[in-house]
Amino acid sequence: MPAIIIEQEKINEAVKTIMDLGGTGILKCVQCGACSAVCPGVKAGFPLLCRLLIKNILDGRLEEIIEESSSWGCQACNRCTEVCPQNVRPQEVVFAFRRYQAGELAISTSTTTSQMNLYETGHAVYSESSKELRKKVGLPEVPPTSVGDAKAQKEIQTILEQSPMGELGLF
Amino acid sequence: MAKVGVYVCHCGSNIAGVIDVEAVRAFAETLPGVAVARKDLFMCSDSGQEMIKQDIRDGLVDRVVVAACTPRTHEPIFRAALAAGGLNKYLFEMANIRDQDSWVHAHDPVGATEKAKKVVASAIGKASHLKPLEDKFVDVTDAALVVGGGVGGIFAALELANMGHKTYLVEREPSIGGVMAQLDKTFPTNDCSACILTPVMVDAGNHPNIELLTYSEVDDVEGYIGNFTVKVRQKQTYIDWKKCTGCGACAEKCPAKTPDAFNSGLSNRHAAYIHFPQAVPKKAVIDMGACINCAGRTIGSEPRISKKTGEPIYAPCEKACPAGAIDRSLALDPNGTIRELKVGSIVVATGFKVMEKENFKEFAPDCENVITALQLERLISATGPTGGKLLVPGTVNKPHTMTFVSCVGSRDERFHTHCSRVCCMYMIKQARLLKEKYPDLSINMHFMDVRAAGKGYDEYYTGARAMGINIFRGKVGGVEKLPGGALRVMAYDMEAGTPIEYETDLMILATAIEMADGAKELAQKMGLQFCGNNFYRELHPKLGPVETSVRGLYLAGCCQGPKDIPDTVSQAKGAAAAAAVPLSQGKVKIEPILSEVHPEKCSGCGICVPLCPYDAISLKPYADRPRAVIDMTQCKGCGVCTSACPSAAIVLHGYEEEQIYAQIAALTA
Amino acid sequence: MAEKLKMAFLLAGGCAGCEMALVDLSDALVDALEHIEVVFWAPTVADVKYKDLEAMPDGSIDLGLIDGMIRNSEHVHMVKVMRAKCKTLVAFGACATLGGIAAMGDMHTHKELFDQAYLKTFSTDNPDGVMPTPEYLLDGKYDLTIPSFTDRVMLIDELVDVDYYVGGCPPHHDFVGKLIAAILSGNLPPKGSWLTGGHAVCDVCKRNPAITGQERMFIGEVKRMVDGKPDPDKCLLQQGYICFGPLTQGDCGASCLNVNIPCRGCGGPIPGVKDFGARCVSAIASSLKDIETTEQLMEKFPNLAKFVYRYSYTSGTLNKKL
Amino acid sequence: MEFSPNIVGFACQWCTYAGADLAGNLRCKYPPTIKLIKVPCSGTVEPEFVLEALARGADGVLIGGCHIGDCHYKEGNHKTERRMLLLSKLIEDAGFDSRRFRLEWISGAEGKKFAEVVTEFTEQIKELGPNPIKAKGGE
Amino acid sequence: MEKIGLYLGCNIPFKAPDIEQSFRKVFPALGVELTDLPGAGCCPAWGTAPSFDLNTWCAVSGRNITIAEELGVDVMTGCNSCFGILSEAKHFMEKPDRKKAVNAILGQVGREFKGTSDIYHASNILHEVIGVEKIKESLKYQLEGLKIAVQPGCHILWPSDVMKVKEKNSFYPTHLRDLCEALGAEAPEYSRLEACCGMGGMRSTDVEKSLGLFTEKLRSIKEELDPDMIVTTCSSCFLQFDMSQQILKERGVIDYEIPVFYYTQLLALAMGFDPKEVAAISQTRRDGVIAEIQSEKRKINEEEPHGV
Repeated sequence: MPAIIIEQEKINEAVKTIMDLGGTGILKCVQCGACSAVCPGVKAGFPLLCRLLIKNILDGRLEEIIEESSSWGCQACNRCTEVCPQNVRPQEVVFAFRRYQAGELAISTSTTTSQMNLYETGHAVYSESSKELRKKVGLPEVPPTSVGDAKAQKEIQTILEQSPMGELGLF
Repeated sequence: MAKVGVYVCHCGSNIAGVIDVEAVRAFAETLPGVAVARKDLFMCSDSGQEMIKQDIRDGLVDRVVVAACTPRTHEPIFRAALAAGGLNKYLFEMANIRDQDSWVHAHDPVGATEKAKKVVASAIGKASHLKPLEDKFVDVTDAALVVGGGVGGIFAALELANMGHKTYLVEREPSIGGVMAQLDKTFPTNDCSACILTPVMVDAGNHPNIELLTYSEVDDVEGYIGNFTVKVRQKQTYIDWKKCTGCGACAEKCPAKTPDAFNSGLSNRHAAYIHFPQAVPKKAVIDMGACINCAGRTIGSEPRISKKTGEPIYAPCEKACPAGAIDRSLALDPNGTIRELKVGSIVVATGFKVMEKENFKEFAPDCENVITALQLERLISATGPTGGKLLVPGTVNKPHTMTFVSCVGSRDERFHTHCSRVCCMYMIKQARLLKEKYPDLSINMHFMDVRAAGKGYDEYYTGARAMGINIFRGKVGGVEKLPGGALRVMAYDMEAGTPIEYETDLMILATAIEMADGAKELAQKMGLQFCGNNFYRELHPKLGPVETSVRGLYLAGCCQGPKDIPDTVSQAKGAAAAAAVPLSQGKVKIEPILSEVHPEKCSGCGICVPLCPYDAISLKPYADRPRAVIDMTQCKGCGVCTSACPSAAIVLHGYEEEQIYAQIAALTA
Repeated sequence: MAEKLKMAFLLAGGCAGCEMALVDLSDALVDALEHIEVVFWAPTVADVKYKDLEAMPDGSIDLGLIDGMIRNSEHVHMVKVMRAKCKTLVAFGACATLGGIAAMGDMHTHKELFDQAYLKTFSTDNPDGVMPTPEYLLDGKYDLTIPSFTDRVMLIDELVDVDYYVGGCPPHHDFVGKLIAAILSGNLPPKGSWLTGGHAVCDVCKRNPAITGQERMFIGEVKRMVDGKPDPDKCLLQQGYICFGPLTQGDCGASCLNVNIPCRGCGGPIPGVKDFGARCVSAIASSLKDIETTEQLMEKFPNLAKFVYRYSYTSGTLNKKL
Repeated sequence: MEFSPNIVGFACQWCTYAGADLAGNLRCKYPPTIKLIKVPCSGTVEPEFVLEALARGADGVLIGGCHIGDCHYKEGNHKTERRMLLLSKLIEDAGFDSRRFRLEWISGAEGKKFAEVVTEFTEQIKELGPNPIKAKGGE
Repeated sequence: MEKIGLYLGCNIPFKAPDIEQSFRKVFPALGVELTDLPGAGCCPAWGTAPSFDLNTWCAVSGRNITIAEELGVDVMTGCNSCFGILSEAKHFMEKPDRKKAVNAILGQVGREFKGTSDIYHASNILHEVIGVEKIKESLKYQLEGLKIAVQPGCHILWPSDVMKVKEKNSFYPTHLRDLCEALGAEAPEYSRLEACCGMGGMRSTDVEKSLGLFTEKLRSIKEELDPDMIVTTCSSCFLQFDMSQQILKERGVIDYEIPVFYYTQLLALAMGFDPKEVAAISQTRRDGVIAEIQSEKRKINEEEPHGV
């Protein structure tokens, strides 16, 4: 395995990037590993979550791990946050890293699909077949949500278009 | 007009590396009243001090300002220099341009220099208005009080007593001994804790200069160094200790039960009980909270008369006592009695407590097979509830696998940020003892990192590895309860970077050391202060580790911060030596930074009287009118009366109004 | 018999209450007139014009008393004239020495004051919103002027040197009598002093716990005068009725306390106290039992500054709303 | 030039003054705006001192005392708390934004807190701008 | 009558509308009036805005919450993820800076987040507002003798500091067990009770890893309890348990299948509502157990019948 080369500039930049994106607790981490001990993602086999992800960032290795899919295996269960003795809120770091990845479009196609669904209907998960199902259980075909509400969709679209997500050209 | 000498210190590069010392000196020279302004590499050095003395002897200066570090450490040094030069030592003022300037403003040298000028000007302003003051001396009561009868308190008391000072040792439990008495063995020597502690306890109990006041608590402390008046509440024992022989017959017959705190709640004791078998003094008490008043014998009631025999019916404890020490007919005061002690110095050694497992939700605190390390200590002790056999509480079986978890509540923002310092070592001790006794037992230890700084400690730790104890770096994140009482540990292997999951029979939590119950209340009674992590604050972390900000009050043991037995004993002996100083001198100096009433300005309104926290102020006739007067020996110079006096008749020497106005003027110039 | 002492009295911005205190001397004043010649007493008592005073030679008057504060350009002018004409000048009464009641106006801006006076009050009928203008041309030919407001209320000694100070709103006539006698006898302290007994109202108050043999205790409940009826024998402060007796020069003989009214500080602070209100806050807050009582005080006296600076705002450290 | 506030601090020698020293030991950075006047207890501080500092043009005044319950003189800080509650009202009535005046409990162990308080107070005063008395040319 | 805003999210109205229907039946019958939140959209799901930009996340969540604020009601979600997302977003917006920034975005669509509506999960309302006693009283069938494995799911447990209603110990949750026991059933602890089912981002990122986690959890349930059914209050967990058992079966990993219900479906059945409306869509076969639940022998004798 190649040695990690420590460069202060890279470390500073990595930490700042993650903190700016919401992983504000990262510098408090003492690498005790309690987060990873309870993380379902780590257990399932996504190595770069919680402690190891934080360690990589603290080593300045943002670019090196940009294609890493582990972060997208995070269940957002926040169990790490509950056990962290330093109030790092590791999940926020994972999500900050995701945002870093997303900003570079290092995302999967399924992720892209959800964004487009959200933009078009206001729902990340939607299928036409739902109409049948709803009818079957005695509900109106269209629920009283944004899916059948043009004004609501416009609002959601306005929010998304102006956001950094809009700038990525996902919609 | 005052002739102020200003001396600016470089403090090597500590100050000069940031602040333009010459600019500050030159600026000081321009200020009114300044006679000379000089600078030196180290003002506190002999040559620096000599510079001041020479200027005084030459008649150049009659007020001195040193711009250097903090007066909290260096004021006494320079005051001594003034005295040596022949000037009243209170004609001195310090400008703090290191701790509160160069060290914190290194990023802004220009701003730091400007600030230094202002701070120096402020000191000059104050110095110009300083007045000479004289130290005062009062006699000392040659007796000491030690609060807390754990190993620290015992040693502090023995040292003081051996130096020939009458010493009172106050302990709130019925026996001295503290937490050390609960321990099985001690690291890194594996000495039996009771074997080394018991003789010392007996020494303390028999020493002619020591008076044990067990089952007692400090109610109130008044006075000052050399002359404290302490009220000690001796709690009600409900057993006449003059008669009690400690035979334990009452406890044997008592039917009432309550969790035994000495066994960390792992077993029960009776309401009538002796604290533990090696107790000193070996006396029984009745815990009224647990007593069920057998035969309707509430305290102070007459016994019922048996219809059958016509004889009075006594409670079992009364009947059992061969010494006749229990008489429930007596209307004993549940509040006990108050003893007033006069002492010259006080050592506080109130110890600590460990956190209970209930605080730690991720470790299944409701599961019987999760216990604290102190509970394990009782579980493996020959005097413990199982006679020293390791049995899993929930199953009463010998465990196959056990797990130690470190840093439970320590180094954790949710609880305590401090390291409890002893957990790594006592867990290793426990693991080693168990591995020796049960070689087949699989022992897994989980540390954030192992802290084994101490003589022989690291060898003790590496030896544990060699014994086949599994040691993992990484914190345990949680535990799942399996049917049948076993536990599934969710841990992490920091080196491998992977989670660890396995089943265990017994889980030991090394819970944090925290301040003892009642420590806060005691602090308020004594004027002690706390550090950020709720231990008593010492005067200085390095130079005053046993002293406190209250003169005459000294600290020993874990009340000042977590420590092991050798460190506690060392500190106790140090505290005893410090506490003996005023007692040996016979007199103590009182600094004249005290408040004084100008009787001719006082209007006798009496606003100040209830204000004084030390009851130092009273109204006495002066030219036939009631006027306030302050008792110099009671006053501690807080100035709370000065700032409240509606007639501006009270002056706080050393902090007079015109001095402070001069500082304000300088800082806003 | 020696020549009569020449005296002048000027009322600057005030209510003429201080002149009433002088008149209250009654017979004593008449007796004093044997030794005194009043050369000027305007605009209240004697028909002497400003220009008459201006015409007198400088230093020709032995003693001048000024009551009232400096509030407008006319006061500024006349105070300067008085200083020039009088050998000894006394600032007389709370307004002249401390700022007095009117100084509380300086807790507001001029605009707030004028709006209140000329537009907002219930009885004002001013549909065109006419405001006083210092210079006004009537019918295009008559040049009319009225004095203009000063930036804030000023004390006499802010404008000219003052030789002696006398507090009180008004000064108690007994004390004034003693004062006149002292002046006549020439038995006076160094210039710049307050002419005062030097002790607080408490020292002359018969309710003072120290005198009645009681211990002063912390105040457990703050009361206003509308809250029940105070015990006429016990210290009002002790009963919770906030009283400034401990802070105020007691040359009044505790007159208010004698009729069951708490002291409000007209005598001004004891010499040596820099700021009456701030010292008051310190003394009173220290005497309250706890923070809850302090909050109670703030509730009961919502306008705290006007309460503690009733007579002394201008003499205080911060004396003008910025 | 950027406005750098001048803050006068009154610091209890047992807590805040010690805390400021500790900030030095820990090399905590904060702006050189505050200059401390050491007093035995926050209860020593006369409200008149605070007014005097403001009247002389200080942009901010800080009083630092021990946490309630931790007073070296038992309850001096209780008195401070009550006095300063009232004083803050007087300051407001005098036309000052009472945010220029602060009472903070900073223990001798809270070096970091001292630095944070000063930094934050400095920022706040920067927002408020210079003492209006100075703007008037002083009195 | 208590009134609360029913926040539907995505999974429930589009994939399991029988759960929606069970809400609409059960809550009014228990005295809680449901108000629709017209125009509410996605919470937004973890993989969408939260993975891109914090303020956008808060704005989309905030928009949903403002609909409830305008109606003056609190929000009730049926999906754990929606609950977690909305609770966290609200927590973020408690910081004035964040609130200001988000309101700057919301202002452009004519909305303002005030923070006046709280976020609850359906199980919070059942456990804390309605309470087990009232549930017991409303039953038409009792479930005695049936054994339930509960699945509370993750997002209702952590991070507990952002939630209004908290479990006494979030690592050993009891609320859902209490609710199941209120029906007369047995709902014992099992070792992986709090463990993750593997749904969510993990499943869309790597199905095999997700199934690995799921298998472990399912084994703990089967081996330790061998229950008659699995009951959850998370729509994502519901989908995982419902879909993935089939996959494991097809692969021969398991040779059994445990029926899965959302809690309010089971409650609706016990209250006598029509299974064709409230428990009609699933991959696991539930007919047997539904028939068992609504069998004559389980009927509670009472004078007046409930519901329908």
